Amino acid sequence: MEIGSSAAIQPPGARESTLHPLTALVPRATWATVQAVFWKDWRSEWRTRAALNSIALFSIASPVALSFSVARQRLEPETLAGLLWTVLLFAALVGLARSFVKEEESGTATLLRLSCPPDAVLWGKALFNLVLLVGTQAAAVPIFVLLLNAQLSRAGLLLLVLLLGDVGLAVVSSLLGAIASQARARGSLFAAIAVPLVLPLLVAASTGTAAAFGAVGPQGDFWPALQIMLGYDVAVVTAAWMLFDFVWSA
Amino acid sequence: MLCVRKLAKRYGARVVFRDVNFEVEVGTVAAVLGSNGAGKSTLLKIVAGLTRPTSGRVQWLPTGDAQGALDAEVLQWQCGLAAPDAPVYRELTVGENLEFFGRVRGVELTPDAVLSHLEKFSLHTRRNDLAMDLSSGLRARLQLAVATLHRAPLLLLDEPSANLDEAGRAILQRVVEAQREQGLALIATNDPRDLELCDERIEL
Amino acid sequence: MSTDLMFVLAVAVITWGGVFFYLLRLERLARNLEQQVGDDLTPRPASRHGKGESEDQQ
Amino acid sequence: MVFPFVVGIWVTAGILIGFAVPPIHDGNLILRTRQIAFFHVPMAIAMEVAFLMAAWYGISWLRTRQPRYDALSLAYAEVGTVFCVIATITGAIFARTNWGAYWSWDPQQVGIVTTLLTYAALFALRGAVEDEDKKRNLWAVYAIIGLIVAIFSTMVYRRLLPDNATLHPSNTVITSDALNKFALWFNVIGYIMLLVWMAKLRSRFEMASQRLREVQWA
Repeated sequence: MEIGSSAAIQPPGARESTLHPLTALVPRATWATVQAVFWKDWRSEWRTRAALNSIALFSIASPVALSFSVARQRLEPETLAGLLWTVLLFAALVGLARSFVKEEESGTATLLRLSCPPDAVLWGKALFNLVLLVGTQAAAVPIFVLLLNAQLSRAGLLLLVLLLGDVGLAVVSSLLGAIASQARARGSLFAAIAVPLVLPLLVAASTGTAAAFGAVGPQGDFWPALQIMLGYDVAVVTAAWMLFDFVWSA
Repeated sequence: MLCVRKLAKRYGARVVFRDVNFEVEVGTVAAVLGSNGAGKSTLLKIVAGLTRPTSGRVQWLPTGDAQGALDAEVLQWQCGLAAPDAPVYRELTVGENLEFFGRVRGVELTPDAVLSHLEKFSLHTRRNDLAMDLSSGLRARLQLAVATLHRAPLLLLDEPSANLDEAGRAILQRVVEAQREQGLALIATNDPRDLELCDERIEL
Repeated sequence: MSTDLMFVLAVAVITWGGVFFYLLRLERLARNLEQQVGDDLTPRPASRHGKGESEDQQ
Repeated sequence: MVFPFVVGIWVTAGILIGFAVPPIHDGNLILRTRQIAFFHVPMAIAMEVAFLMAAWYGISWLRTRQPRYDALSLAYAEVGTVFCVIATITGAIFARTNWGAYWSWDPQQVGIVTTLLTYAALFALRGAVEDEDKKRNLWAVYAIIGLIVAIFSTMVYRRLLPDNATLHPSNTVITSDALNKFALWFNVIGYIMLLVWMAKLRSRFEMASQRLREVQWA
């Protein structure tokens, strides 16, 4: 009997010829492998909804809770922006380490390490986290704006800030999720190691969002904030790309 | 030829094993023997490049001499592994698991190819069932199916017959026979029946 | 220089002196420890049993 | 064996010089407790050097996998954290005597708190991983990315806030008269030497304790 699929990499044949070209078989991350990881995470998330539920619950419930406590007050744009990003950050912290933590907890990380190019794991999961963030924010941000009576004077700017912030959050949380998932006390450790690293992003995003909510004066100048966020994203993407192999492999 | 030299592993102060040496030729199936806790699983993980040894080295010598020797990082991609602590994705179906592991290995599988591969493991009727709904014996077969998907020159089986019934053992036997043709296999086991499949013994 | 300033200076010098002599003591301690377990800042010979490539390679 | 004594004499001389130089003017203001500046600023610079070295030895570990580089990385991070705490406290005292409040969320203070949080997380991470090599890998990766973000966050606040937002004198001591400048740089060199001495010492203890574990093993 011949074990192995008909579409396998090598044709069957003499021992020497099947064994020799091994060096060429080190897999590289391709768009197809990144997609494979993404869809795998997407399917299993869709069937369990563990991360989605916690992120969505958090990012939708907190604006509601906030609106109860500050309903009578007229909030400054800067305050609103700070509140929005605090909510979004904590929503990200409860859910984004999930995909790596699940791999380690269920033991599937072993086969994934053995079969999948490391870069594909990183970018597949970063893409998944990005989609998760964008998806939940599509619901949470409008609720926030409505319930807290934010004046949305620059909607395009808000979208841009959200997108830049989400890219940074998704990449950082993938790298740090991979780190935290291999340690004890995974969940709490993830928050502890992620918060200091996303603070610069958070500050820049709040400033940009304040401008989108109509802040004037020095706080209304949003270009420095956008530049910083873009720079941060480029920095973390590069760092993650270069360092992930050391985190993931033995 | 798989060549293991002076291999040692410890976790902190706990020594798993020290000074393990062996060679396994292509076309050979070797049994890794040892009492519980002797480090059989750890040895397989080190050979697969999943765990770094404290000292020593694992090499793949394709022609028997040191020319073209592969180190552990390359060797990792030549392994197929089926182990109780290396499960497949529970939330994916049997077919999706195969497709996923094929795709990340660079093997694009048609639905027919998936089906014909599953038939060899008598899993084709359970193709659309979630892996978490399978019995432990069927899940062991699925792990074998994933491990052999990409024709690994090096097949690593950890306690392969633990949950298998008679039909499953027959499948295992065919897998091992086929592996002789395309490479070599290491089987970590305590089951005397598994020894019948093996040509060599490695005592830990 | 005022008396206050002299006082602060004295405190600073005394504190630093304490730290310095403590560090000197640690230095001696480290040397003793290294002599007992083998000098570890120089790479040890690879021939010793059970010590292999992964920790000794240059 | 000469080096510790050089450090000892140098730092002592640095303290004496710091008390001997004439007062500093920040604009029209005469800075009070200016002697702290000759302690605080070198500490802060030495702290930056320490975190740079921690990341550098982290990279060395990832490239060569020699445990002594990891021990050095750990040592520099630890000593750097101690220096960071000292710089924070002396900075707060200085802020109190000159500007009336220990803490005012000045950009400089936000930066140093972020740095402290980062290194606290780094030590938490090291404590939470069991496998030795894994521990060192994760440590090195986080030390590197932590340094990148720390550099980043020092730039962030300055660019986001208006120019007059910080009270922290940025160039006062450095651009004042030659005597003060000399006193400052003399102390910077002294505390960097102290840093190197302490870190080397700490890494020797780390290596010795590792060796003890191995002796137990063999």
